[in-house]
Amino acid sequence: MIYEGKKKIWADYQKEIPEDHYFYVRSCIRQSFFPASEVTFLDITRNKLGKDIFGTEHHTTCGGIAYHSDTIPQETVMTIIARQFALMKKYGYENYVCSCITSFGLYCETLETWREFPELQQKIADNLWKACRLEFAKPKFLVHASDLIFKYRMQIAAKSKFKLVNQKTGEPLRVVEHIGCHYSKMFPSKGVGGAEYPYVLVGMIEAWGGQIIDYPERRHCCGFGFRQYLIKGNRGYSVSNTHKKFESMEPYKPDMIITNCPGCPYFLDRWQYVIAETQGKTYGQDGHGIPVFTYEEVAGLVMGYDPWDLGLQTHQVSVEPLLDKMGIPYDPAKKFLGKNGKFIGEPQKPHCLK
Amino acid sequence: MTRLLIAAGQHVTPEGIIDRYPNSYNHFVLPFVIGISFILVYLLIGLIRVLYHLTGEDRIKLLKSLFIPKTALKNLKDIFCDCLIHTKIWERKPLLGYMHSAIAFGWFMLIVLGHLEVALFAPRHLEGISEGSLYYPIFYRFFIWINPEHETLRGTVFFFLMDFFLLYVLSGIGLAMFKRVRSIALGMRHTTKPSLADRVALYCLWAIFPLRLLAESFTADLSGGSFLTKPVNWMFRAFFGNELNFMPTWWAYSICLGLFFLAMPFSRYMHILTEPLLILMRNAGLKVRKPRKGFAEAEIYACSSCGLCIDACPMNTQKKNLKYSSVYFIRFLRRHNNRKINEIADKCLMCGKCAAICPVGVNSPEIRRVQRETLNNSISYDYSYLDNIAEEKLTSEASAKGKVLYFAGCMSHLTPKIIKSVESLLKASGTEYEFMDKDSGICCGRPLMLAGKTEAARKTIQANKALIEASGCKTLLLSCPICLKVFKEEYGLKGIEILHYTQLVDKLVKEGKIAPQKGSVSMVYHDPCELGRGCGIYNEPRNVLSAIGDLKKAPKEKDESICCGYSLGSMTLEEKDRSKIAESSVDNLMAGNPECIVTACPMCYRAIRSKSPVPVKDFAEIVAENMKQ
Amino acid sequence: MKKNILVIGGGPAGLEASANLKRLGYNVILIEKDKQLGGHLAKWDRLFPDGVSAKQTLNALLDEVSGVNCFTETEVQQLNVLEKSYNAILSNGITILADAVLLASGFDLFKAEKKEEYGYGIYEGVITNADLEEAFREKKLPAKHPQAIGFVHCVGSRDEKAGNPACSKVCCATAVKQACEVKEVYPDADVYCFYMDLRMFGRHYEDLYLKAQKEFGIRFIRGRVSEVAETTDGRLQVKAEDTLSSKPLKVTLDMLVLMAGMRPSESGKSVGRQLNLTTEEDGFFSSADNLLSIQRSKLPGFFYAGACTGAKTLPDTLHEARSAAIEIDRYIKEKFSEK
Amino acid sequence: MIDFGFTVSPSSRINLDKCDKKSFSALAALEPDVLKCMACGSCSASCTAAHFEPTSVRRAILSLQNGQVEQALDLLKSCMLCGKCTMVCPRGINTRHLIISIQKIYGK
Repeated sequence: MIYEGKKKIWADYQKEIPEDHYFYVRSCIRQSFFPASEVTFLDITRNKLGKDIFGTEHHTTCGGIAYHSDTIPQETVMTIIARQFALMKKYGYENYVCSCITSFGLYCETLETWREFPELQQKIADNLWKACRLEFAKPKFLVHASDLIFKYRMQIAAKSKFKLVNQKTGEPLRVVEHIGCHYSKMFPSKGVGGAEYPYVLVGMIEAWGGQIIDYPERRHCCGFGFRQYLIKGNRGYSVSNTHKKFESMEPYKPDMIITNCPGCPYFLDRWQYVIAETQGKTYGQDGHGIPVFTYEEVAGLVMGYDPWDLGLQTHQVSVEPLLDKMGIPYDPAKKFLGKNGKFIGEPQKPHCLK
Repeated sequence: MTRLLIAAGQHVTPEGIIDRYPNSYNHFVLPFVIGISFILVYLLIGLIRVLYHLTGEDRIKLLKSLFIPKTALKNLKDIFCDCLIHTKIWERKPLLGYMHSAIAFGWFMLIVLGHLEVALFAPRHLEGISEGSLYYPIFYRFFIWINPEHETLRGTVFFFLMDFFLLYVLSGIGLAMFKRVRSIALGMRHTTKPSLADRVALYCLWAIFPLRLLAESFTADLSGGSFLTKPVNWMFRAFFGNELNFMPTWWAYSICLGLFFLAMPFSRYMHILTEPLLILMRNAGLKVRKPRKGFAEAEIYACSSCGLCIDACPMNTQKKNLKYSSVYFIRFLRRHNNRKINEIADKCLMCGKCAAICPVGVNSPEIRRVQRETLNNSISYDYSYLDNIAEEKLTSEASAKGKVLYFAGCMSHLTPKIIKSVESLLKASGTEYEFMDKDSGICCGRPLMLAGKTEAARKTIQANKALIEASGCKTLLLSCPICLKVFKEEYGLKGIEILHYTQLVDKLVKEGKIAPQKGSVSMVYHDPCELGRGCGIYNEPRNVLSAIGDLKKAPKEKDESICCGYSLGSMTLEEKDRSKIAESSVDNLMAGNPECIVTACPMCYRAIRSKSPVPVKDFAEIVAENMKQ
Repeated sequence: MKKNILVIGGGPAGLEASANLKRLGYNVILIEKDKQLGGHLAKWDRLFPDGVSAKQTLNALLDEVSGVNCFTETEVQQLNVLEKSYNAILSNGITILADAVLLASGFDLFKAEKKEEYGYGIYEGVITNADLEEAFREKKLPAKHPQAIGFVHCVGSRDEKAGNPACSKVCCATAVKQACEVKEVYPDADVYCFYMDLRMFGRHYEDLYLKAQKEFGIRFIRGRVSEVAETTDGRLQVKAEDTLSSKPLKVTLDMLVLMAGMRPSESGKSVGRQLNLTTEEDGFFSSADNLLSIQRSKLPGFFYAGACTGAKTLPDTLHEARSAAIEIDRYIKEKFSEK
Repeated sequence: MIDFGFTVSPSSRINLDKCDKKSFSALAALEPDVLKCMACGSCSASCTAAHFEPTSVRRAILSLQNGQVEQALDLLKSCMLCGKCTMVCPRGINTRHLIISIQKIYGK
């Protein structure tokens, strides 16, 4: 591996990310499965770093899941998106940050389509006026939430209490980064570092002390693939994809996986359970899985948040071995206590995944 | 002389016509006795082995055949013509024929006449045998001396005949020696490389008769002699005087005979003794079932290693292929050299020319095929799909009841011109026909048989047979000789006439249904191996072609025709070697500068066309082009 | 008085044209931007299809140009069209009044790092066709015997995303030649060629292909390599589709050679900009007529030879150089006999 | 083990690192012409058996190169050795004997 070569490519894919003042849009999947991640994002950016990140309860889904599952037409999804952008304008913002990669990809696709076909943009603007009486607008800067954390990575590192380093050995942790397909594969120039060697998560890992693993199937999809999962008959494809990735990364003995997409952490995490139960195979140490995190969770851990406040108890693959490696203190007794201190119930232990 | 004999411990009887009987035993006969005993025991064991390895069915078949008058007569005729006179060699190479018959027939006559002499002139010895005496004067001239004063006319005739046949044999031996030095003079470009046993036996054979001449000449004044032995006797006496010790020559003669018999089973000369057995088995209609046992063993030992097959083999247009000739195949079989056996077995084109010209009639291509069977028959295959086709076609295909059913075969589909021409001739003659494999067909099975996958071949044969029988056709017409052979030999289609298109066209012309137009174009006909040597069809195409143009003869034609090189028979021959054979085949056809070459096989058609300097036409094509309007 | 002809580019086309123009009695000024003459030929080791030495071939070309005014490390700074001639100001300060100009600016090799998925410049074992030629020339092949080596045809050719939909014409034969050469050095290695179509159009090229298959046992896989990654032990994992069996395929290699295609040369482009020369969609200069007069540009007195009008083999280039000399001679004779 | 109604499906990917190169070398030593195949498909196009069953020398060779032995044997098991492929092969490969050699080396 020639690091200089990668740096040359990263230099070609610089993305302009404004420092502050963003209109924030949540992700359907993330607020359901990893609600703490978005909360952490807002807490870090607003409270720890003092940024202006505006959120509103009036925004909706971007329509991406329905669009990629072939259930709504493109014009509909574009109108939904136009409404989101209009809300941004209405609240006085021109920088748009979204929490979801599917949304990010769809926004990029939509903006490119409007650029290529102005008549379609006009039609959508008309639709928007007819439906919502909102004024059509386009964001000046469109970024993904991971782009922002990437932007603030050094500020976070400066405030960090822990590093991505094995406290016992002093060795950097071996980290697999997994980028959501729709982040830059469709429009390499829209992602930090391009599509082939994206830098957005690599930059965070480097800044926080970890070591990147470059394994052969790093480009491969997590396996979600919308229809591949949503239709039960296709789920074999979905889990086979994930299986392929784990088989490929296994020899590198990763300590953790970090992702920037809503579906990826979910499937990389849950499918480890399904693989364990159907193939009898686990990929971590001593029968554990490889813990999978969102970038916000990792930022939170680095900054010293309580693991249970980050929602790590909702993961399928237990995170304790990693917390031990990083030297992060945690109270096992509090793992399944809710915010109000009440017991939220403990899931049944899987057969072979520890 | 008498003194000398007494010195040698001989006993002289002074009275009677046969008035001198030396002691009935002398040590010099020992080598001969040992040799002849060895060969007789060897032969007996060999015979038992061969018979043991025959299937029970074949054994009974063989036994029965001996008592069927027609077969018995043919046996006698074949043994006389093939073993003694060597008519087959005479037909091809007269000088070589003379050489063989001189040695074989001459020697045979010497033996027969010798025994007659014993019977006529020394009946005491015959009686002696019946009375339990062990002595029998094989070396008649040594043991039985005739008083010159008592020589009768009958005796003179015998002396003359014995000398005559001895001279006859000697002339053959002389030719044989000359042939060793210059084989080409006797019409052979290549001869076999002799093995050690071959050499021993050969030199013994060469020495036997000159030594016999010497020995008998030495004693000619005592035992009698004729125009050959007596002058030699006088000559010796003139040169060396009376002090001759003739014992060494009799010893040498006996030793040579003994050595010859000892070397015989390991040499090519075994054929002298085994050929009659082969003739009996062949005439009984036995088939090769195993490549080294039973009938095949009889064939192997009947091979005279003469090497005629070397020149005949079409592969031998390239020197590197000499080693694949049948004679070496048989030699390696005899020596159980499996690696070489398989290599040679796979290389052969199976054109059948070696078998056609073999003086002994060894069918080595068939042995090769069976040898391939040992390796390839067990290769797995899955022809279950053939059953489905048969089912589908049986129900869907139009019936050809009472009509001609045309089966073009795989290869003809690569030469659509042949198919088109055959169809146009059928139409022109008003023959009603159905085209069996117009869209698709099942392979006839012959290529599988040639590859030694006999079991697999049975499957395709079965599938095709079911289709043909269900069609109700009267005649099965084929345009590919490869198919023709297997349809004739293996299908057992009862009540269905199987014709090659050359046969059908010949028939149609004779019946006046097709009228060829006589033209002036000169042409030569190439006999496809499977059609000619394979099925014996030589004349039908020639009849028709003579009616179309000026049909020239090729130097080598009919059963001597040269394979086009692309025969499916060879498993391992490379493309460029095949192309060399095609060239030599074309060279032979072009000897008379014909304006066009005609053949009647899709494979030959393609091969010859690729090398011919003149247009190449298929038989049906040229007939279709030359019809009276 | 002898007429001045300016030849821009000292590769095979420029050299061969200069030699012929000199022979026709012109005063030839040959300029070359590099230190040495010869262009890409000077960087190559052996040439397809017969493996003759590139050095010897170049020397033969150089022998012919003795007596021609050669300026190396020189570029055209300014080029102006005058009424009947061209005025060129060179980077070495010399100004030339040329009666005709021949552009023989050739090609640049496609920058293989642009195909990011192949990891050129990122993975140690990934090299280009030019790197391999240099290794052969300098005898610097890796001493450690590789177990498996791959060649990727059409890198930056027949690839719209890489900006070049055209075939670069020489890569197939070069790849097969190099594959054989590599196999000669490492007879135990498995050698794979990943191709889309094998374009073995020239004389003896097909023989080369057959030799590669039969004598060297090189495996030809029909399918473009999709991505390259590094394995734990630092080898290269290559993914492609074997399109003949319609199945994805992966193989681990020690060396991967990218057959970088031909792109119009940057120095040629800068000359083109000064005269507003038109190019075709593939970026190469457009000739007056692609059948009848490939050597002529749309400007009178301005000619092309070699790969500046599209990918060409060495023999093609030399033919063009000779015919350009004839075209120039004809132009000069017609132009200056009018008076 | 739990039945989820779906599971990991086996990969259809050819892995050249894991394919049996020894047998193929043995085949190539016996039949050097096997290396000459340029995948033109003449053999399958003319094949008598291919009219009824998937049969292809070309694909069999490719399958062996890719280590898919079962598939290769499947593609040859219906062959009737009629020899048409040998006749039409532009590279002069003795396909007929090649088929037998493949079946002998890889069969059983």
